[in-house]
Amino acid sequence: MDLSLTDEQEFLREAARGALARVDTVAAARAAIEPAGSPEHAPLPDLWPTVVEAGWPGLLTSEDGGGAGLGLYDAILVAQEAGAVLAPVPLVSVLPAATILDAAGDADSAAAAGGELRVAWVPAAPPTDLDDRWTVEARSGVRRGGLPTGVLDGDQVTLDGEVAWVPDAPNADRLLVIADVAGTPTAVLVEAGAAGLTVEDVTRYDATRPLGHVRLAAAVGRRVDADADAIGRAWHIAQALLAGEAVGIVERLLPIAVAYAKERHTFGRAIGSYQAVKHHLVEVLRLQENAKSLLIYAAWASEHAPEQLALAAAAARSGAGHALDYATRETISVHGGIGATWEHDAPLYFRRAQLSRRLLGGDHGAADRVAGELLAGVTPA
Amino acid sequence: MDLSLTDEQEFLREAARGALARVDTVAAARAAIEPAGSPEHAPLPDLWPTVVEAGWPGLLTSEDGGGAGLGLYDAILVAQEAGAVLAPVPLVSVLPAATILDAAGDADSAAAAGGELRVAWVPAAPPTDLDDRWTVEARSGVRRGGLPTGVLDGDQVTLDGEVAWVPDAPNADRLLVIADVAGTPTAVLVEAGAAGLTVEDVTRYDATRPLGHVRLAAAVGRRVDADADAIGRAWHIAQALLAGEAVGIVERLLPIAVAYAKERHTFGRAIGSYQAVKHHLVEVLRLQENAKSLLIYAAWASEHAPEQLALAAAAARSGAGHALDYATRETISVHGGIGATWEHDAPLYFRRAQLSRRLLGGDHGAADRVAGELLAGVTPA
Amino acid sequence: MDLNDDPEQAAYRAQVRAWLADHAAQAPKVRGADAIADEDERIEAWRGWQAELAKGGLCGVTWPQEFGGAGKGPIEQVIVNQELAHAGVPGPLDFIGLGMMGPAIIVHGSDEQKRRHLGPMLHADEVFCQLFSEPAAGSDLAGITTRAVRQDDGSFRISGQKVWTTNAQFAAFGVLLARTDADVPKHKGLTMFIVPMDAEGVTIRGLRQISGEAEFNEVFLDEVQVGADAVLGEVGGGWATALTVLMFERLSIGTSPIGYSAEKFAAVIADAPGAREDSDVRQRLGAIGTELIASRFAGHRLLSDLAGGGLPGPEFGLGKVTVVSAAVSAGDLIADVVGPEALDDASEWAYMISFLPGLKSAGGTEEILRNTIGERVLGLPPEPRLDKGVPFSELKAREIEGVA
Amino acid sequence: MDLNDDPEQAAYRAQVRAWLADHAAQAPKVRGADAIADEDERIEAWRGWQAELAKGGLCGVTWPQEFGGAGKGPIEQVIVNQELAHAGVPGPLDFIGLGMMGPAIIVHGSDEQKRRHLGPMLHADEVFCQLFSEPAAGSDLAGITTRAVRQDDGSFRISGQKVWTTNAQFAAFGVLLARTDADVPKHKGLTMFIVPMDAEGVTIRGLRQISGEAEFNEVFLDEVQVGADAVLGEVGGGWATALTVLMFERLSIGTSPIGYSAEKFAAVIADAPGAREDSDVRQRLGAIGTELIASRFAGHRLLSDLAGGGLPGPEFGLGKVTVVSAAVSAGDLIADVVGPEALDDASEWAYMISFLPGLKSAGGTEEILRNTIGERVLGLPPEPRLDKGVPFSELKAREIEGVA
Repeated sequence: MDLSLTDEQEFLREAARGALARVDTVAAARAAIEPAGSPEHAPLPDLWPTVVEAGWPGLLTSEDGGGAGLGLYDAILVAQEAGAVLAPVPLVSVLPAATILDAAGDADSAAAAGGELRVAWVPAAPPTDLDDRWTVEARSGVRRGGLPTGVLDGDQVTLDGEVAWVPDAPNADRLLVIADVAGTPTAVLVEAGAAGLTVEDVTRYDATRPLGHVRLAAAVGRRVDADADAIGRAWHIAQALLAGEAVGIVERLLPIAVAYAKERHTFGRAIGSYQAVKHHLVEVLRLQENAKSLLIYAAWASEHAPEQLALAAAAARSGAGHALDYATRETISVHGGIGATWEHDAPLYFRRAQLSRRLLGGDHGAADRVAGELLAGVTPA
Repeated sequence: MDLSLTDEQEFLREAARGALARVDTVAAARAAIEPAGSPEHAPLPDLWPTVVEAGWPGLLTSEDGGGAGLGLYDAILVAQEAGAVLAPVPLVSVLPAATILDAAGDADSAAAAGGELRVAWVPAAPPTDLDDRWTVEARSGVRRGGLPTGVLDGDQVTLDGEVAWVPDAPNADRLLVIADVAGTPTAVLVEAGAAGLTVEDVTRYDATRPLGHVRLAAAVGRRVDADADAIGRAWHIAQALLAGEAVGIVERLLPIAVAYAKERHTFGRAIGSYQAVKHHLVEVLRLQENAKSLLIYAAWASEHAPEQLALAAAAARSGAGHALDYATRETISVHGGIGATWEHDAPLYFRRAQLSRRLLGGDHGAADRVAGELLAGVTPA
Repeated sequence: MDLNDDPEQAAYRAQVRAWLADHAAQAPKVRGADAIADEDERIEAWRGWQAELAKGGLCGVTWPQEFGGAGKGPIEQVIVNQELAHAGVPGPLDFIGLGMMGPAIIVHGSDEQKRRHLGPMLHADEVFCQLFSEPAAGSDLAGITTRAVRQDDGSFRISGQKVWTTNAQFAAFGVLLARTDADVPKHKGLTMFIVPMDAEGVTIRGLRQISGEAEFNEVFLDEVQVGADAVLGEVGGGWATALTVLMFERLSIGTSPIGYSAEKFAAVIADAPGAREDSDVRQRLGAIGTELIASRFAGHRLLSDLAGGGLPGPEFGLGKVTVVSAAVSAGDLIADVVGPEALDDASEWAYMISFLPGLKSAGGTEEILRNTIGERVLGLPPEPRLDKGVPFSELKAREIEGVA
Repeated sequence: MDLNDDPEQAAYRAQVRAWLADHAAQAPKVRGADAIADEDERIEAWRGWQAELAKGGLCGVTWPQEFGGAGKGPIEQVIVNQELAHAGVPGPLDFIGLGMMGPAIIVHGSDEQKRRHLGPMLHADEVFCQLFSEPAAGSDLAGITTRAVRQDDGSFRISGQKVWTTNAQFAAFGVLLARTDADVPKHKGLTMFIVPMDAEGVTIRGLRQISGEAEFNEVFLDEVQVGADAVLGEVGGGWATALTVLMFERLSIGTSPIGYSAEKFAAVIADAPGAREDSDVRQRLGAIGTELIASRFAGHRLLSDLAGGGLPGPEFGLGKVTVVSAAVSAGDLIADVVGPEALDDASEWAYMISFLPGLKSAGGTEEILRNTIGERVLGLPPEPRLDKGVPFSELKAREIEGVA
């Protein structure tokens, strides 16, 4: 039994930290949400070259598929580093896409893994114990949408439908759409400029996470030969990566809040000596450590127990999402109001937490899937 | 605007407190849950004569109907006193029954109001915004049961069906069953010894609340001429009375917990000086005061805004139930373990809280009805 | 049990309603999507509206008549608040001046101060702000470090920094708490001043929140000179004056209408596909509704107490905890149900979701409140105080050494 | 990342499993509905089973071989725990002796104490209990008032009261913390003793819980005489000995299997009509499952650390907070879903629902743990201590006066 990081993993993490330190991404996140036209506004820096240079698009792609052939935990480590500094890198979008292309042995796998093609995955969730449909994000409401439909002709698929709130859709070269083709979930690669495809930029609240509503009206794409397992696995991987980002943020915020609680005095004592502050910061630690344990479970399941991946990834998302929500609020609270002001970084993390909580099925959807897997009798390791 | 107690209400409350002080009801509650046959066991004292003497069965019955013609707040005041000392008095059972008999101008109204007849109401909940059935408690699960069915012949109704967890059913002279007679909710009075009626004693966990499963197999009763409004009102009154009992307990426990937190020292300080203890006790106070406000709303709605009674009574039940749950746990917690031992009173109140939370639709059912009424557009005063 | 007005109150309500019916058309739009966009224009229009309200007797309802008030009680203030809400028009611009600063001047001010300030405040010719909170003092008002040094000519020079100041950007005066003596224990040695906001050395800076809006200001004071007649109350008696202000603040919060309503939240939920049938959504809405309705009736209870001659105790602050927590939960629920669209700037919910975390925590508000209520209402023992009886100057030195 | 045994561990596991396969049939039923009903009979059968386990090398796994142990590490202890659970047989009767008291004797005991006690403890001939907690001291072990007065002949007379004592009713010895000097500050002046539970002056009384079962005992000591050779460690060095015990306790908790499983809770929910389709039930089950699964993998992380030579820090106690809180929530959920039947004595859930509130709060456990972790792990400053350096006798006097 050894869950410690390997030397390679330590190196990967350090390298990621170094690559992301070249730009002050937190400052960039703030400047990007300033009103366009104001002197403080600046568009987000384009970190895609950094992503490509670091080899992240191909992290999970097999060596045969043109990638590095690493494990989910490696990708999670990178996601933690990216989350910690709010780096605008589309891991939750390109990595799931790459795994599908790799599983399919697709001709474009190597280009996606190498970053020559920026392929955004259009998220589709596998069925649950209660709902036997594959589903996609709706624009609003608690009812999820059905997959876009596809009609197959040779290798070509004609697509109709809509998927809301797709990460990185506005910046992608291609979209990897999951469509219902005669009752089978089917991956379809569509060029960004294809006729019948529109991507409405709906980036909201946190500029570091570009979002688009994807509409398909007789848009034509190319079929990718991935099976339902590979397509479902992409969903779970995305959940685990979101969880990784969240944990990275919590690990960044806790020391900041602790330091402030030590130096800030009120009524003659450091505020961190008061139980109301101390116990809440310990709660952040508890949630953080639980979330880290769940990241390990997700990564372990991905490698050793694929039948548990849905449970593990959903639990990681649910636990890390809760930790992130709690930690961002607590950071604001410990700072006694100053933490809610624009100059402080805490609001930027709060915005990230609020938005992330509602993407890709939402934290609540993840908790629901945890329940569903347990009710269906899946036994965690 | 005057929400203070009238002199009559002060008197009623004092009288209730005095009447209930004649027996050590808390000690009796403990002795009654000792295993039968053990030397510590003693059956519950019969407080029905006290109830009758005090005139409580007829509190809500009009003077024409043989009662005192008081308002819901008066009944709530008595419920608070009864709750505070865990008195085994069946207010949530006989008062709703009495209001139905009174509304019907029934011949037995005066006898019920005077306590010569102990009539236990067999609870039935009115429809919600989502479920247009009248429903009753099921033995288990989150799906509520349908009403017993009734076939009318003259004044006689032949009943079939089951209602689980009926308060005071084991002790009643008559049961007031709500049955579905040709699609209309209909109140039917059944003798305790009637053929086809069985009452299974299922008193659980808290001996002061006798419970029975009521089974009707071609049992014959007499129709009571109450309309659906009166029958629904009985449900809401019962919710408000449960809320009153709960508030009575919370008001009893908070000073006990506060006193202990003042006298008990650890690490050289009274534990009540620690924020972890202090802030939680203030939370008990907050929940208590909110619940008291909601009792006032329920009583006010009952008198002045019947269209808001469902919302008000459900909110009172929901708020007071939450306060009770929190307060009983916090009392145990403040006492640092001693509060969980048999000799302490806190476990008896905890048992009452745990059981009450699951009766008459449950605290969760009440919260659901609050949501339903708000979603249906009811506007609280 | 009676929620209704007595005859005298009913008559007053009818009179207020009649006045508003005649004048509502003049009221500017100051909030929401159709508010006047330009801030200066909006403030000017609002100023005019307050002057109009004052003419109608709807400002300074509880002020004595000799100072231009209506000489009524808090119930009548509530009736005015209710009728303003009912008419859908804004209240006065300077709720801080009318509700807190004016009453404090009435209690502690010199005759000259009353003469000079109350009239212009009432008519919004001169708006007031409150300069108490400081970045370093947080929730501990007695720990403030802004200092006022008496000059040989009897005037004072004030230097320091204030924060969380509402309305500073257009206020004419601020009521400021400063330390005039650092060598006595920290509750002593404080003095209250009335400071012109356009005095030399005053700098005002907007403090933007998560939403991007500047809800509050920072105010910097650099050797600001004020005369001896700027002292409100006694030199060294600032703490007592501050307590008066806080008491009026409590009353003011208690009698203000609640800003968040269960019905409004329910209406959004009802519109989101699938939400109404979702039992988790219903449980959450039910809990939020229960709390908000409770807080509404807590307000009625307070009024009943006021009518009976009582004054709100510190426990009344729990009502604010209830409302803010319920609104935070409602924001969570709405964004969960509506989705990311609820976070868009154009959404009416993004502002609430962004604003509340700061409101909830500014100055450790909720924790301090729970301490106060635990001690004053429940009678629980206080935390051990390390700063009792220690001169302020020494206390700061200890803190810097990290041994306090 | 590897959850699997290394070859050496795998070999050990195979050996343990083989032994258990041969002996499982002899194991008594000690828990659940088919447990041996009579308590005395049950304890005797369990005692015999521990002796059997000891023969097989499955007791005292981490004890040095010279004291009859297996001389292995904590990982092997976990392997034994896992295999016991896997075989569905109970572990040793005296988990307190084997896990904490024995190791403390090994560290602090005299040669004679080791010789006298370790063997009988290992084979359950003599069960041990822990006599630390007191009604008045609560979570503050250093505040204990049980006093041991040295007699002229060197023996001690011990008087006082202990509480929350598991297994006292059938223990042969208790390891007891007493105050031997009240005139020094309270962490000093403590001494640890090994006390025969059948000594004159020892009275044991069951402490019934909400469930009606006696989970714990009170132990009264009235002038109980023990020889100088009963001192464990140094006279006046009891605090250090106690810390050793607490460290072993932490390790023991950390390596024990978790008692509550998400699967088992889910199975009940799945059986309750309508529950599976209810989104509120699912959210609650999802949250509970998330926490319990996290705690399971936190256990794996601990083992990985142990394998790497680490020792569990205080933050590991958070795992217990997680499990207890999740189990409390699960009890709530199950009773909500199953209904009052879940509260019946015959239900497997009533016991859990009744037992946990006491467990959660006994001695302010969770609050103290959060303090400790906040201070030791996060490095937050401690609460101001009013009792530091003050002689214990004076501290008690202050407390009685209510000025402490």
